[in-house]
Amino acid sequence: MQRNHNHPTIVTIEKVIDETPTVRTLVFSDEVMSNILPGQFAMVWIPGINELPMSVMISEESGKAAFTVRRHGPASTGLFNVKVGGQIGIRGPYGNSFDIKKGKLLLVGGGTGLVPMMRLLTFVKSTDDVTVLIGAKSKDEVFFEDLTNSLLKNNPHKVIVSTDDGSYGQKGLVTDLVEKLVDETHFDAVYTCGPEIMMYKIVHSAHSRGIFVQASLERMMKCGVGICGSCCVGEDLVCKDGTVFDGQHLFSNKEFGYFHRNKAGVLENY
Amino acid sequence: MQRNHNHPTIVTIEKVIDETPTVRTLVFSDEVMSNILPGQFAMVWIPGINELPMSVMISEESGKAAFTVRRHGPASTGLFNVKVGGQIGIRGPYGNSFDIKKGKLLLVGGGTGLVPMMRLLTFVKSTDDVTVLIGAKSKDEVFFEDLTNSLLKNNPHKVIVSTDDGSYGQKGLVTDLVEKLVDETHFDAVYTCGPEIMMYKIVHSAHSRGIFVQASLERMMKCGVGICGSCCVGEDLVCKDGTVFDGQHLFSNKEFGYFHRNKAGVLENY
Amino acid sequence: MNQLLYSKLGSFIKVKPSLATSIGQIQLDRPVMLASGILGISLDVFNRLYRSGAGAVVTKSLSKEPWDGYPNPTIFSVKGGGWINAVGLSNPGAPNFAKIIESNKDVPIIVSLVGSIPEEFEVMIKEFENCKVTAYELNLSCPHVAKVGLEVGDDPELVKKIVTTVKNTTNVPVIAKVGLGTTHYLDTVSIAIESGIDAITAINTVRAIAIDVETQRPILSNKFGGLSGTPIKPIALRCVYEISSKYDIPIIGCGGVSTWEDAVEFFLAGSSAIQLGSAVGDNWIDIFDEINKGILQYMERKGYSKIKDMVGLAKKS
Amino acid sequence: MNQLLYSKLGSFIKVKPSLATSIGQIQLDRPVMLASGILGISLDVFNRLYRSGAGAVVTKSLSKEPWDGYPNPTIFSVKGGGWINAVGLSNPGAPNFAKIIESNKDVPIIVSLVGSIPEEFEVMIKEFENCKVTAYELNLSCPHVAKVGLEVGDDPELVKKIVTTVKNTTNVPVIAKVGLGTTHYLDTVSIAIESGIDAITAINTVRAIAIDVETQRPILSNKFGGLSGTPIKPIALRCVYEISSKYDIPIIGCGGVSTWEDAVEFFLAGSSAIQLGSAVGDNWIDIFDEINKGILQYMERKGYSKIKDMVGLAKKS
Ligand SMILES: Cc1cc2nc3c(=O)[nH]c(=O)nc-3n(C[C@H](O)[C@H](O)[C@H](O)COP(=O)(O)OP(=O)(O)OC[C@H]3O[C@@H](n4cnc5c(N)ncnc54)[C@H](O)[C@@H]3O)c2cc1C
Ligand SMILES: Cc1cc2nc3c(=O)[nH]c(=O)nc-3n(C[C@H](O)[C@H](O)[C@H](O)COP(=O)(O)OP(=O)(O)OC[C@H]3O[C@@H](n4cnc5c(N)ncnc54)[C@H](O)[C@@H]3O)c2cc1C
Ligand SMILES: Cc1cc2nc3c(=O)[nH]c(=O)nc-3n(C[C@H](O)[C@H](O)[C@H](O)COP(=O)(O)O)c2cc1C
Ligand SMILES: Cc1cc2nc3c(=O)[nH]c(=O)nc-3n(C[C@H](O)[C@H](O)[C@H](O)COP(=O)(O)O)c2cc1C
Ligand code: FES
Ligand code: FES
Repeated sequence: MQRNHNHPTIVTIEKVIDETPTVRTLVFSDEVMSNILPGQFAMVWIPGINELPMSVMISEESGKAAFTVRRHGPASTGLFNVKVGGQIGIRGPYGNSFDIKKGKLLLVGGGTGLVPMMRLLTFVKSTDDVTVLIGAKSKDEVFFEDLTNSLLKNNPHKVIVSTDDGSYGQKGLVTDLVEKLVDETHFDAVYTCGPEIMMYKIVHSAHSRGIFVQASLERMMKCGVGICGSCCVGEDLVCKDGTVFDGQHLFSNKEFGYFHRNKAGVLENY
Repeated sequence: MQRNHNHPTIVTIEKVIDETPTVRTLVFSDEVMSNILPGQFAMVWIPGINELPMSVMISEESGKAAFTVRRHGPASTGLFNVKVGGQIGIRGPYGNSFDIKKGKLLLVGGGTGLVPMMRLLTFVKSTDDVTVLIGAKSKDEVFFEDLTNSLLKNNPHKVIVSTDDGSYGQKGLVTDLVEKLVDETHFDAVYTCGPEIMMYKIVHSAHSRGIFVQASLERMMKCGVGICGSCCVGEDLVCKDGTVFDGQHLFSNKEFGYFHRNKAGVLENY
Repeated sequence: MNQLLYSKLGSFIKVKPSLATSIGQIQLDRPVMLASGILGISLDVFNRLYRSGAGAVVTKSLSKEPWDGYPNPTIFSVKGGGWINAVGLSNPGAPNFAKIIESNKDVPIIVSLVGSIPEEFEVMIKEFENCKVTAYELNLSCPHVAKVGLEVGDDPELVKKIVTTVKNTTNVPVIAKVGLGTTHYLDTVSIAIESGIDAITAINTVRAIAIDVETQRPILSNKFGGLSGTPIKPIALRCVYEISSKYDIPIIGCGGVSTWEDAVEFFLAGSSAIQLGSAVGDNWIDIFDEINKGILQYMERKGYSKIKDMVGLAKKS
Repeated sequence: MNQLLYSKLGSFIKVKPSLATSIGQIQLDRPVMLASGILGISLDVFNRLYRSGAGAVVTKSLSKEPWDGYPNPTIFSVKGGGWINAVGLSNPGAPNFAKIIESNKDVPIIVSLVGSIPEEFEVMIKEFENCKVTAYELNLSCPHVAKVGLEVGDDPELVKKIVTTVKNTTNVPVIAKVGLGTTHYLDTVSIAIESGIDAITAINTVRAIAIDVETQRPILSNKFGGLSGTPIKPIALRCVYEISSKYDIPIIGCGGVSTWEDAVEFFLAGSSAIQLGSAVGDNWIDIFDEINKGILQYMERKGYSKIKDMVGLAKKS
């Protein structure tokens, strides 16, 4: 029977990679998910526990895909704890994707926000000059640095890690680093995914300098298909209109960078 | 939207032709019905009155089709009375169709059983030698004679009319004529549609002489799609397995020519 | 992975799974039956369906006298899937029908009955004394004919009387077929169980209507009919789950089954067998073998040897 | 042919048909509304939907306090079409929500409310005193949350008290939203009318379940949910037809509308406006304009100048 992308497909976890003490990558076989676009996501059902939105991580093996999850609340911890052989349900892919420009590109990922960045890297041309900024709190929390270098081995590229506490790479907030970089170099495009305050600052830095910038947003998601409304940011629904928005557009959105909604839908400040 | 062939499509009657005092042909535009195979039928809804199975009559104009209906009980009288501009619902086509052989062909139609025969004629090759027998009670009830001649104008052919009372053409039962014809000539195939007793005798005459013969059966039909069971003849469902059956197969059917079922499903003798 | 290893091992040490099932005292070779009202008026057809893989056939619901049913249109195909029918319980009547199935030797036939009062059921059952009848199914749930079906099922006192009378009339197992009416179907189930019913079939069609926008009228001659097929599956499955969670009674799931997955869902929800009707209209009678095969493969993969191994599993989680 | 001539003539002498409609005192520019629970928690989104062609938006059902609702999975896509949801009435609560829509100027907003006792409804309505509210819709029909929704709708005495209290609290029109519960929904309609309700929305989702055959468990965290979308259209249409045949009360049809034909069927069955939800998940918000256009073309073809020209026509045949 034809696959209905809204209907959960059960997949079996084949490999679990510890990225950091709190971040794991779970690999599974799925043709559809192995071919999605950067910025798209899946809804991931952990039977008996919860279902949550996840960017789809690349895998080195063809026909495979992965989720890279940070242990946080009950839902993400449930996924984090799935063992090899465990079954999860996936539906999607949902959402739009990054517009892939050519030339000098800057990618900024914070935490698991690096996931769509890794997939974006598989779409860049070998002629593109790519700078990747990896932001983390501390050395412990840095991951995907080697992967980034290896994905870019045929490109002119730079991979910069910054940690808040300076325990690895450059010390300081990744957003300050972006401010510096966009002043020094003319980038053709800036892409970012990570904590919203981080994205807000980066969008601001780039947009105010007239640089094309896109961010992939995260919101509480229940349905993933534009029914429940829980993912709204102003008049935008992240699951249908996003996850990727232009800096231009985000600037006219009163809620981006300021408010999100909790499970009851109550507006809360960042 | 794509057409669901089980869902009634509303068409408008564009022309009404009086064939005899009790038989009318109602012409309408419908690409699907204009292209069906001989033996297939439609379920015809006369809004507010009834729905009944009807063979689909050919039309000279492309993209058009027709029903040729004999006024009988309330349902057929309802259809008979539909005027130009009136709307009816049609679903289908349903059922299988005649296997079209080459060579010397004999077609025998009784009453509105001529309808699938007319469509069959549009499928014969110009090299086929075609004999058509038209059976009727009396001169008044003869129709489609001119049409048959015109459809066969490029073929070696013969059109023979027989009336029970001899008021037109040859006198006598069409089945006696068939018996004579199959003795005189070696036919490659015999096709028939009409009253079941007539078909029973014709199938017998041909089959017992080893001639390939097919008959298109009529039964009480409610659904037309193999759900309700009202059209069963022995273990066969006319709407799904038919309407066309091989003489060979009919011979092993204990009910063909002997029993039919009424609206309650009670077996009744012919 | 564990699962894979497990079933690989399974195929070495386990015998081939069996499709046999039982619904209380009713023993069947295969768990997929033809539902009442579908192709159900001739023994020749029953034999054909049995050869095609149906584990049993339920007859059209029979009344004391023959009924013509409603004029056409009696059935309507819903655009997105499913059917709405108001055949009006046309049937040849119990006496005629008993003659039709008198010569039955092979087919597990479940005789479906409709009536308004206990005595009618009693009289009808006596007609079948010389027939091989696997079970009786009391249609307490047809949603579009007055005075029988749901109008009976919606009246708890009447249900009690009918079930009691029928149970006193015959030793053949008796099933009550319930549906969504104007009173709570779980109350009908409860009273049927109290009155000694052997099993429950859930559910019948759901009352519905179709209107043609061009001619601006209801399409079926009876206006209202019963919705069947894929649209009602999630509702029927819910009823099976609710009944099996609340009562200890064998259940036959019915409503919208068209794939082996559907059948398995019904087993997991707590039914020991299933019935299907509409899927025959969509896929013809090959559907029985197709579903049987799918169930078998699933059982092999999961390492089950019999249908009962999976009945009700979804309630454990 | 007659029809053709008529509407050809019609287009010369008639003005362009109007999509405006009224449901009792409620006046709307367009007859297609967003149903409750769909995208319904932010004024910015309401404005966008109104610009996209919705004639009104019904808010998510609001309770006195904020509710988190059930954990995910809360929504499930049925293979053959339709959705089963058990969001669990998660909502920011009436006080928070009143603040959100305080600045509303343009959008006809229908505020949906849930509660267990009359006083809760009274308190909530007072919260909206400073908001532009077109109507209140009492959710008497959510099939998957205990003590509210259907559990209220199934209790005629409670319905009476709630409707009476609400009608004494506000002059804004009040709608009761009914659904298929354990008591007959027509009884709920009847008692709501007796208690002074201004209009009826029919229907809510229908209780259902989905089970995953691989992991062998119900998929939704709440197990049971409500079936919406195309599968329930023939059932919802039947309810509208039944209500409009029996009572003289303005009706809003809801359930499975996804095309203009569906909308017209609901008008013909007797509803003055319709709501849709699931179709947004399948076709996104362009669905409103698409349906509006289809209705307009149909009205032109049939020679109608206003929606009311076709309301209830299918009952005349
Ligand atoms: C498009 C998208 C892609 C994502 N990709 C990843 C990823 O690749 N890796 C990763 O670790 N996390 C990702 N997340 C975040 C992830 O979905 C969870 O929200 C996060 O892990 C926190 O879950 P929790 O365990 O705290 O949820 P709990 O506190 O257990 O909450 C349960 C429910 O609330 C939802 N929820 C809670 N907070 C959020 C939030 N901020 N955003 C969305 N839903 C929320 C969860 O989906 C879950 O259904 C993504 C989110 C979105 C929207
Ligand atoms: C495949 C097929 C093709 C047919 N083609 C034609 C045709 O081209 N022209 C034509 O005039 N007639 C045709 N008929 C017969 C036609 O459908 C009616 O049965 C016949 O006109 C008698 O109808 P009535 O007015 O007596 O029905 P009523 O007495 O008013 O009965 C009402 C219902 O009974 C059904 N019914 C009654 N008798 C029969 C029967 N013998 N067979 C099937 N259904 C029955 C009708 O369909 C109708 O739904 C065909 C029948 C079948 C099965
Ligand atoms: C045309 C038709 C006729 C039916 N007649 C009966 C009947 O006589 N007695 C009965 O109990 N159920 C009858 N039903 C209901 C079916 O037995 C079954 O309960 C229902 O169709 C749901 O199953 P399905 O979705 O597999 O079709 C009928 C259904 C259809 C479609
Ligand atoms: C995700 C979701 C949430 C819903 N929440 C509510 C609700 O809060 N209050 C309510 O009255 N109905 C709610 N409903 C029911 C809808 O308003 C509507 O009655 C039902 O979905 C049928 O319409 P549809 O088929 O067009 O979706 C919800 C439906 C869905 C799918
Ligand atoms: S997650 Fe439900 S609308 Fe976006
Ligand atoms: S007409 Fe219903 S089965 Fe053939």
